This record gives sequence, C-alpha cells and structure tokens, in this order.
Amino acid sequence: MSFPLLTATAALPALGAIATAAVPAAQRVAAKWLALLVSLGTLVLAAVTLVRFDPDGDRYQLTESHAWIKEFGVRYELGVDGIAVALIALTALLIPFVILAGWHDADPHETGSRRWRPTQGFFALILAVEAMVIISFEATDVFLFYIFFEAMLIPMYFLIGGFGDKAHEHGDEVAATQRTYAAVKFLLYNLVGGLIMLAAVIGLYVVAGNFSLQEIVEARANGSLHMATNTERWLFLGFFFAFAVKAPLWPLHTWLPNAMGEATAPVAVLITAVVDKVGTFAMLRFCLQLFPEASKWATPVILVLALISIIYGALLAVGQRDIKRLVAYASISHFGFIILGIFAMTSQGQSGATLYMVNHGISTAALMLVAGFLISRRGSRLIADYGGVQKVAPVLAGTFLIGGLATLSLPGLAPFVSEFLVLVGTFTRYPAVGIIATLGIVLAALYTLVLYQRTMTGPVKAEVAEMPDLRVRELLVVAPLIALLIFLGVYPKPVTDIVNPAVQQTMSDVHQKDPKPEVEAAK
Amino acid sequence: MNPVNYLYLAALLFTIGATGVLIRRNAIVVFMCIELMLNACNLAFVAFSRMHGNLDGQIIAFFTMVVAAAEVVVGLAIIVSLFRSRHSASVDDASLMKL
Amino acid sequence: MSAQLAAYSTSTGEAFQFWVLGTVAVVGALCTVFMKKAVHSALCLAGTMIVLAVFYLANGAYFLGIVQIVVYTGAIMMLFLFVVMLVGVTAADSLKETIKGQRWLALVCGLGFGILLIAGIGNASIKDFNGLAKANANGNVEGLAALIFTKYVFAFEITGALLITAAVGAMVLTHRERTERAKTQRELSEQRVREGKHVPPLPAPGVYARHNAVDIAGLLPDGTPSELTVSKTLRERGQIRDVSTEALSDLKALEQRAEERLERTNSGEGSK
Amino acid sequence: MENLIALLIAAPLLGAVVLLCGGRRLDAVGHWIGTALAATSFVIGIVLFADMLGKNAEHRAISQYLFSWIPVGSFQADVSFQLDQLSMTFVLLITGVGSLIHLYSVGYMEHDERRRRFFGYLNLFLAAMLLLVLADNYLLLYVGWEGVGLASYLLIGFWQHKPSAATAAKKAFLVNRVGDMGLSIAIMVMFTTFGTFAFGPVFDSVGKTGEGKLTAIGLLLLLAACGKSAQVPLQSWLGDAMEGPTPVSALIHAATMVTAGVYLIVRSGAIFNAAPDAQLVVTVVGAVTLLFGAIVGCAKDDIKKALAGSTMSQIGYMVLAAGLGPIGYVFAIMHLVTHGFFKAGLFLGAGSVMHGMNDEVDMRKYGGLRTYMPVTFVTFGLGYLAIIGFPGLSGFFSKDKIIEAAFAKGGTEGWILGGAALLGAAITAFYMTRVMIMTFFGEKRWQPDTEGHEPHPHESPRSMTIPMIVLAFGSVFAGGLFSIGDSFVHWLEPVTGHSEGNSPVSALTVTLATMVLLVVGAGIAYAQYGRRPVPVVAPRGSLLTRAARRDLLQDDFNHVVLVRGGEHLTRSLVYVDHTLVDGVVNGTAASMGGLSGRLRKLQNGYARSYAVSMFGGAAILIAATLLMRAV
Repeated sequence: MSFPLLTATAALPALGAIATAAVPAAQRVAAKWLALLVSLGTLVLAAVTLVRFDPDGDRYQLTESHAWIKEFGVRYELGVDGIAVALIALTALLIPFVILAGWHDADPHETGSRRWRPTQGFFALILAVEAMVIISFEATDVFLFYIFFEAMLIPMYFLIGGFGDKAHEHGDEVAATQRTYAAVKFLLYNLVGGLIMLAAVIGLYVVAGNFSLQEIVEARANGSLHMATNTERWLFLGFFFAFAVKAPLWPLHTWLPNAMGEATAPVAVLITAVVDKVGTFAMLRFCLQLFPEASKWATPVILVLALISIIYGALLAVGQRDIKRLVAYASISHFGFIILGIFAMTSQGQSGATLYMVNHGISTAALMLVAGFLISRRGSRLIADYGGVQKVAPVLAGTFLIGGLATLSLPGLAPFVSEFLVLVGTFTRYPAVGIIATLGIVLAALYTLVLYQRTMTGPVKAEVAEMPDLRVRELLVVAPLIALLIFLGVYPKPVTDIVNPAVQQTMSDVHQKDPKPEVEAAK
Repeated sequence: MNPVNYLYLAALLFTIGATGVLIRRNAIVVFMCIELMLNACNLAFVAFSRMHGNLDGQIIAFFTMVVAAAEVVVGLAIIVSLFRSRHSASVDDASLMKL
Repeated sequence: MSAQLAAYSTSTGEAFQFWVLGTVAVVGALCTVFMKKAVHSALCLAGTMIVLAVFYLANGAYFLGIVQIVVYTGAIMMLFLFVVMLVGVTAADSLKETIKGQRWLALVCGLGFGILLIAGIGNASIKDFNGLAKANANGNVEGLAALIFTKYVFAFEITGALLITAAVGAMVLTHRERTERAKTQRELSEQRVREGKHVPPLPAPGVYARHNAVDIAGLLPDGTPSELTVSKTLRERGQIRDVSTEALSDLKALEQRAEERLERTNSGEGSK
Repeated sequence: MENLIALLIAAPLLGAVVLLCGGRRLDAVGHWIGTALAATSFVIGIVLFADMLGKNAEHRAISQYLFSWIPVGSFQADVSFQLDQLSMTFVLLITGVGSLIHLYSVGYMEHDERRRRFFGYLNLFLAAMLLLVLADNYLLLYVGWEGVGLASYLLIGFWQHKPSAATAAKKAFLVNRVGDMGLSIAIMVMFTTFGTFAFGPVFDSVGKTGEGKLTAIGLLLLLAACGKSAQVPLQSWLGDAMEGPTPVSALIHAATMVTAGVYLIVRSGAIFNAAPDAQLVVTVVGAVTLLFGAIVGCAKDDIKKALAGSTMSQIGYMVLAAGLGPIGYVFAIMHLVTHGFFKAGLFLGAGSVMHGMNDEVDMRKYGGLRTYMPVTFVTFGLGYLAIIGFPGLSGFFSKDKIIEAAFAKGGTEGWILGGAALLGAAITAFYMTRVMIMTFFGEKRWQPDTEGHEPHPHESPRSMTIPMIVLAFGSVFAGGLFSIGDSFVHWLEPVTGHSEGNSPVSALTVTLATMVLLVVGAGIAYAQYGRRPVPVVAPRGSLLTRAARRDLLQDDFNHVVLVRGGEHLTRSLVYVDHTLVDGVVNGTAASMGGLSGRLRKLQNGYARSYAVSMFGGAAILIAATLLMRAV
C-alpha cells in the first residue's frame, strides 16, 4: 500500500490543531510558530498532492478506501479529481496567510491567568477548520463528507463568536453581543441546511443502499440503479439547500454579512475564501454527479437565483457603510457568478466556476486582509471614518487598490479569467442570463471604486494622519497573494489544465455538451 | 377462577402505586409507592410464568427484587442525606430543575 | 393443594383465597397511598407484600414467595421503618396539594391508565394456560438455579456487582466527612465562656416528682415550658410533650375535688 | 523581427513594475528610467517600421505567438500579437508622442514629490495601449482596453488629495466599464457565433452568418468605442478627466487612449462592412458627438475643458469617418494621427501656460501671454491653425477628406452627415479662435491666487518646450506628408481597404465651403472676443451657453437618473435585506422563542409534575398500541 497522502494532508493540520491547543499558556508565541509551521507543512503536502496528480489520468486519484461503519456501508473513502486538488491547494495556500495575518488578533488583553489561552485556541481552531475543509474536498463517501461538512461549523462558531476586532465603534459590550448574534446566526443557518441535507443523505442511502459516490454514479450510469424522477428531485433539493446556504445563494445569504462583519479579518477570509468554497464545490461534485436529471430540472430557478445574487449582492455592497460588510456582499455577488457557472452546464462555465473559486479565494483574501490591517490601525470598520489614507500609507493603499481591482475583475488579474469564462459559458447557452450577469461587472467597479475613493483618497483625516504603512509581516502576507493574482491572471493554464478534464467528466455525467458555434470559423 | 385475574390485580396495584407517586410529597412514601409498583410487576411476571409454563418470568421477578433492594438502599441513603441538609423529606422542595 | 391442580385450573379454594386476599391487598395499597403518617403507610405496604407472597406461593413460585417474605417484608420494609424513624415518625404529611391541578391530573391519568391497562389485558388473547408442573418437576428452587447459573449467569453476576456498588454507594452518600477537627470539651467550654451564654450546664428535662421522661420540657417558675431542657433532635422533630397545662389542670381538678368536698360542707352550712 | 513585438510592450511594462515597486530609492532617477524605456519602445517601433517598409505591401503583417492564455474546451484564448500597417501606425504614434510627453513631464512634474509614481503609471499606460493595438484577438485587446482604463483612472486621480480628481477618476472608470460591457458581450456573441474571437478567423467567416448577428456585434463594439472615445451618450467623463495632470490630458485624453474606439471600429471593419445598419448608427453617433463636443467647447472658460470638448468633437469626426466604411477608414486613421500631433501639442501648450500661471485654468484670467511665452505661443498657434484646418497644415488635409467622404456616402444621409461635418468645422474655428484670443491676445487679466501670489508668467524649461516644438512640426507637416501621392492611403489600404465614393459635390467645392465657414467662424470669434475686452467674470449668457457650460445638461441627467436613482435603489435594497429577507429569518426565530417561552412554563421544576406527564405519556402509548391493534 502506498503512502496515504490524502489522509496525511488532512491529518497534519488536525494533529497540529491538537498540539497547538496543548501549548502552555505562557508559550503564546511558540503556539503561533507551531501553527504556522504546521500550515506550511500542510502546504508542502498539498503541493506534493498537486504534483502527484495526473490531470490526464483516472478521474479519482490517490484514492484510499477502508471500511468504517460496516452495518451502513459507510466507508472512509478518499480521492481527488482536478477540481478538488485545485481547491485543496487553495486552502493549504491561504491558511498560512490567514495565520500570519491574524498573528496578533488573539493576543489576550491581560496575561496574568495561567489557564487563559485564547491565542492557542485561535490558531488551533484555524488549523481544525483547515483539516476539516481539506477532508471535505477529499471525501468521496457521501456520509464521510457530510460529517466533516457539518463538523467544521463547530470551530467556525467559536472563531466567529470568540474573537473580534480589538476596537469597535460601539464599545466592547455591544461588540460581544453582535458577535454572539453573528455566530449563532451562522450556526443556525448552516445547521438547518445541514439537517435537511442529512435527511437527503439518509434518503440517498435508502434508495442506493450505500454511500459511495463512485459506486452510485456508476450504478446510475449503467442503469442498475433507477431513481424515480420525484425521488431524485427531492434528494437533489435536500443536498442543494445545504450547499446554497453555505455558498451562500440569495435569499439564504444574510448570515454572511453578519459573520464576516463581526469576525476578525483573517476569520472572515476563512469563512468566505475557504469554508464557503465547500458549498460550491459540493454542488459540482455531489449535486451534479448524483442527480444529473434533477440538476437540469432545477437549472432555470437556480440560474435566476444566482442572477439575483449577483445583482443584489453588488447593489447592497454599494449601499454598505461598513468595510467588511461591503466585502461580504461583494462575495455574495461573486458566489452568484460561481453558481451561475456551475449550472450553465458548459465546460467554460464550469471550468470558469472552479477557477473562480480559486481566484475569489485569493482576491478576497488579499482585499479582506488589507482591509483588516487598515481597520486594526484606526479601530473602526466604518468607511466614513477614513479618508486620505493613500497619502500617509501609500503601500497599504496600493495593495488595497490591487485587491479591489481583482474584485472588480480587471483583466490581467486572475479573477478576470474566471469571470469571463463564466460569462461566456453562460452566454453560449443562456444569452439573456449572460447579458444581465454582465451588469455585475459594472456594479463591481462601482462598489470597489467608491470604497477606494472614500477610504484612500481625498484630504487626510486627522485620525488617520499618524497611520503607519504596512509592516514587514503584513507585506509578507499581501505580496505573495498579489503576485499570485497577477500570475494566474497572465498564465492560468496550469490551473485550467488540471481542472478541464474533471469538468469534462462532470459534463458527461450530466449528459451535456457545449453548444456548437453557429458557424465553423475558418482557422 | 381464571388466573388472568392475577394480572388484573397486578394492573390495579400498579396504577394505585403510580397514582401514589404522583400525589404524595413525602419522599419515603413516594418510595414505598414505587416499591408497590415493582411488586405489582413481580406479581404479573409470576402469573405469566405460570401461564407460559417456564421459569423465566420468575427469574425476572427475582432480578427485580434484587435490583429493588439495591435501589432501596441507595434511594433511602439519598433521602437521609437530603433530610440532613434540608430538614425535609418533601420532594417538592427539590425543585432546582426549574429554570 | 397439589401442583397438578394449580397448573391447569384454579381450585375453588384458590378462588376464595384470591378474592379475600386480593381485597386485602388492594385495601393495603390504597392505605399505603392515603395514610397520613409514613409509619402507617409502611405497615400497610408490608401487609400488601405479605399478601403478594401468598399469591406467589399460590402461583407455584415457592422460592419467590419465601424470598418476598424474608427479603422484602423482612429486610426492605424494616429498612423503610428505620429511615422513617430517623426522619421522624410523627412528622405527618399534610395531604393538601401544593402544585396547581396536580392531584386532578394524577387521578385522571391514573384512572385512564388503569382502565387502559385493564382493557388491554382483557383484550389480550390469553387462551392456553400451561401451568408450571413440568418446569417445577425437579423442584422450583432447582429449576430457578439451573436457569440462573446457565442462561442468566451474566445477569446474575452483574446483579451481584450492582448490589456491592449500591452498598458502597449508600455508605458514601450517608457518610459525612468531617471537614474540621472535632472540638474538645475544653474548647467548647472556653467558647461558651467567651460568648457569655449558658455558662452553667443546660437545665435538665422533666418535672420532678411527676414526669422524668427526656421529651418533657422542664417548667420555668411561671409554669411555662423551657425548650432548653430537651435535646435538640427532639426539638427539631417537634416531639416535645408539654406538661405545663397538665400540672395546671391537675391542680384544677384537685381544687375541684377539694371544693366538692368543701361544697358539701358549705352546702351543709348553707342548709343549715 | 517578430520577436521584437513583445519587446515593444515589455519595455514600458518593465518600467512600470520597476518604478511602482522600486520604492523611494528610485525617486531621484525614476523619471529618467521611465522616459528611457518609453524611448526604447519607440526605437524598437522605428526598427520594426523600417523592416516593414522594406517588404511588399502583402507581406508586411507579422505576428508573434507567445503562449496559450485561457484554454478551456473550444474556448482558446492566446497571448499572441500581430503587427500590420494599422497597428504600426498606432505603435509609432503611441510611442512617439508618448516619449515626447514623458520628456515633457520631467519638467512639468518637477515639483511633485510623487513624480516616480507618475512615470510608473505613464509607462503602465504605454504598455496597456500597445497591448491594445498589437493584440491579435478581441480578448487580448480587451485586456489592453481595460488596462488603459486603469492607467487613465490612476492618472486622472493622480492628485488624489483633491476630492474632485478622485471623483473624476472614478467616473471615468465607471463610464468606461459600461462601454466595456459592450465589448465583453460582443466577444461572447462572437464566440457563440463563430466559436472564436481572433481577428483573422472572425473576419474571414463574417459572410457565413446573418446580418442580425453582425449588427448586434457592431452595435456592441460601438458601445465599447463610445465609452473609451467619449462619444455620445458615454461622453460625460472626458471633461472631468481634465482633473488629471496636463501631460496626461495630452497623452491619454487627447492623442492616444481616447482614439482607441476609432481603432476598434476600423479594426473591425470587416464586421461593420457587412452590417450597414450598425454603420449608420456609428456615423450618427460620430456626427452628433462632433457637434456636441464643439458646442460644449465654445462655452467653456477652463482652457483644458475647452480643449476636451474639442477632442470629443474631433474624435466625432473620426468615428463619423470610420462609420462610412472603406471610403472613410483611412481618413479616420489619418485624422487620428494628425490630431494626435496637434491636440497633444495644444494640450502641452495649455500645460505650459498653466505652469507659468500658477496652475490657473480659467482663460478669463489669462490674456496677452504671447509676449511672455513666445515658444508656447508659436507652437500653440501652429496647433491652432492645424486644428481649424488652415490650408496646408495637417488638419486641413485630414479633416477635408472626412467631409468629402461624408458627402460621398450619398443620398440624404450623405448630405446630412456632410452638412454636420461642415458646420462642425465652422464651430471648431470659432471656439479655437476664442481660446487663442482669450489666452494670448488682449490685455492682461491676471489675478492673484487665493494666497495672494501674483502670477509671473514665464517660458517653460527646455524639457517642456522641446516636445512642444517637435509636436508643432508634426502638426504642420504630417498631413501634407501623408497626402503626397496618397501615401497614407496606400500604406493602410491592405489592412482596411479603400474605395473612392461618388461624391455629389466636387472636392474643390467642399474645400471652398470649408474655407468660407472657417473664415466665418473665426471672424465671429474675433468680433466677440478680439474686438471687445473679455470680462473676467463670465456673463450669464444665453440659455444655450449656460447649457453648454454644464455640458449640455448631460451630467444633470446622469445625476438625477443614475446617481439619485441608484442611491434610492441601494438604500431601499439595504432596507429590504434588513427587514424582509433577514426579517423572515429573525421573525421565525422570534416566534420560536415566544413559543418556547410559553412552553417553558410547563417546566416548573417539580419532579412530580414531570412524572405526571410521563405517566400520561405512558397512558397515551398504551392507548395507541390498543388502537393500532384494533385497527
């Protein structure tokens, strides 16, 4: 038996989380370094996975399979396709930056108590989330996936509810109340989605007799497993609801602005760039593969909802007064694009959606982390409290601008490639939807530039006059992300090469082919 | 006479015991009522044993007695220590479960 | 009564026994529930249990019948009585309900439950009545032993463990750990002096020449009882017998008798 | 030679990266690095040009394939360049004028502490603009297209501490985004129709699809062109864009970037040729804009905004020409090049004036500057003559041809378009004469600025005057040079095609009419501003003047309809999100809370109460069992 690479990739951060949590209270800094090293180690393992993965090989590679709960046919079954491997790489890549960006976020106010260890907890929770997200990407057993899909709510709940910005415009007490509200809201929304999914998972077991993704898909393909139309639709809706909450799709989105607004910037990145990706990823892997006919049946409604998400999220982003909530609504808009791409059922749309997940992760991380640095300096999240930062902290402003430009999908930066692919993919099948979605890019420019103008330009406000520019640690966080944004914008081929075969297979699962062009162009 | 009558008697005793548990407040009396219920069950088991012609029912009744003995020992100990700390054996005084 | 008869039918004797003793059992159960004093309840319960023991015997469960008398009535019920003694025999419960609607709910539920249970039994099709002749062929105790030590041996062993645990548990629960050293007599007296209360020994109970029991409070010069004279335990149980009025009424009776005699004299004088 | 194409772009891109990431260490030399790399690009352009001249007309186009950019299924976008005569013309214009303006900026931005960054942005602009004209497919063109938009955004808002500059920058980017939407949808339509969006394959298969699709593509491309080239209805950003430093106005908002729309239309000539309806709309847009810009230019007192109106108007001419089809393509590009020279020269002159006048932009506070700034006066004057179409100068040749071509369109359209173009020429003469007189003639009307500094007009340093002189040469001779033996027509013909239309009026008539109108326009201006003293405070003016001062109310329209409407929309949506979408969720939660508050009272803490419910539950279970059996 070969080395269980996938298990190792997920187990390392899990063990790291335990080890970090166990660091004594006084060794706060050691805990941070330990967490950083573990996340870097995970990154190395993810890189090895990426290298070992052969884009043109089998659909699922590096598979591991062990019996787990024999009575119910639950197996510990792992395997990655191109989409999963790209997202694992993204997750492993972002966590070190999240840890580095949140280096001082969980420093305790007073250091007297010997049992009070928030720092250790913070970093341990981040690593725990990483482990669970990675195993969710790897699981090819529906039940195994479900367990970790739900379990990651627990550490996220504590991360949102337990750690907030140092300063808050209404004082500590209000901040704590709002944090609790946000955390509970996050938990409840996702739990409701998860419970409905649990019902669907059980339903799937009743119908199919096991939980193995590959076996069910194969059985459906060769006709040995027949599903009644209505059964398939109900099961699809059960799965989709949970993923739509997590993604989040309008009108199930309202937990995201609260959660991202109240959490610290690194945690907000964790939510939107890492955890939420599991939702869209699962749509591609589970909804489309397990229930191809129902997916096609639901497509019109989902496209409309995605479209509403795009426009609605962008319009609301324009109307926000709070930097982090603005980014949250922008993310809702972007998730609309991802879901649009997935359900456009074209290879451009789905490759674009996958690429979008990666790129959105990186670009939002860049923007949100810089916003976090900004907020930590001034101690306010309100846009109106800033102005003229460009003058006093040009590097901070510059990186913020690049993050913003990535958010508005400027060509040359990575998100453009994915957004354009999604739009083209949608347009070839649903022209009207494609055109309306294009409006989103105008609105994206509006909210990004308004944000930049109000915070960074204009006369220097007295409160920001003494603001220091980015420090070395902060630059270390932002610079690689920006470099990656530019690299993937100019040369996305490495990613598309990995993703394309997997998308082709998904397309054939749902029995869809790209529409042919009207005329065959002369080459 | 039909031996089923023993079952009716058991049911009656059980019901009386249960009602007693609900009505009385003195913990000791409540406990006695519980014993009454257990005994009613035992009677039913013995009657069943006779009906089915095997001894399993008696075995169960036997175990019930043993467990009841153990239960009485612990239960009375609890009552005594409760009385010590509260100077009362009323079950209504132990209402900390209230929100 | 032969085992044969007990198995297949019920003799008239058994029927008679059932109806008489069954009535006793039910009355005993009702008394258990409705008696004001815990001691009375316990005694009624013991009666019911003895009746049940007889029924066990009648049903061919000879071993259980004996065990019921020895263990239940003999040991467990005595344990109850001990506890009642510890907690207070005279502390009569008021049967007044404190939880709103509890009694009615309990009665309705009990009535409903009983009716349903009895209806259920009535509904059940219990046709064949095998009797225990075969099972008890080698003797009831042997039959039980064979089962306990083969089929139910694990349950039996575990029950043993349970009993030990219960015994230990009871000890743990009732045993009070001393958290501080007990004060010596010297320390106690020093404390009394320091506090300035009751420096001399407490007064003794009893009224000399009339009552010398420990539960009778001594009388103060004005004839009122002094609680200080009886032990704390009795005081808390409310088991003090007050004889202050008794002395007065005795006196009154004496005076009356004396007067009666004097009246005669007086009336004699009056008639004179 | 092909491999040099990428170097064209790489040189300024390298400059941008080095200057923007280099930090303060490069402050001292940054501007020279930027200028040198721009010049490098120009030299490479010259080398390629020389190489191109040495080949036959048919073999002049070369291309370079770098790498596959986005390969997904049938969607294949490559990073590859093509350099043909059309691109070559732009390359030379961009790098040539660009280098001159770099040089000019060295002097102009001397006192700005962020000069290094300014040059970084300028280099970024050059790279993006070169990418735009060298791309061999629409998607790569789109990258350059948005890239120049970004550079324009950064440069308009270069003085970010001024809220007006930041707002103008944002506005420019947003309006351009609306146009970009057109371009991206156009690419999508091309992809669904042809399965590709590379220039060659698309143009070759134009004949295989219906006219409807082509018209749609054409109109979408026109929308994009309107955004970038400030044509009606997306013109509103150009005037505000003058908030940027003057060299930026000269390079980006006069000579190069704003002409990208014209490039797009000419480049897509094959599509437009097959879609006459789209062409008609293009000409209408061009005609409307050329009048619109000219009218606005007449009313502005801000020298740069007057010139901006003029730019809009001149690009209107180019778009008009481009809409005429093969008759006009060549002249559109020719006017584009000559306009690049003289408008850049005019802006640099304006910058030079402002440089000497403490950054005063109001022409009413100029006057009589010709003696103080002789070089500026002469170069500006030559630019002036060129733009109004003074015979023999550049503008004369290019504009005249466009007016002729407009008439040659034929039919009523021809007459209307030609008439509009002629009228535009007259108005051009009026407003340019006005600018010239108010700035350089008449008495001094200088006023101390708010801090009380009396302006001391002086000639600008050498680094600023040299570019102006070079551009003035271009303004004078370029047109004539291009027209000798129709050399420019022959040069571009292999790419754009060319045909002579049948003009209902002879070329001579057109020229004469133009001359007459020119004299009339200039004469009115002289009568109004040369003969009488210019009031320092602007008179109230007629309704038209007041409307023109406010850019013919277009901003008011935008403000009321888009800004206000948008604000209301977003505000009400925020409310909806909070009360309705979130309200449903929170309402459910609250009702659950209320219900559990009621149910909580059942939990009174008495064990006996709980026992009753257990007992009742047991009774119910028995009842259920019995019922089930009964059924």
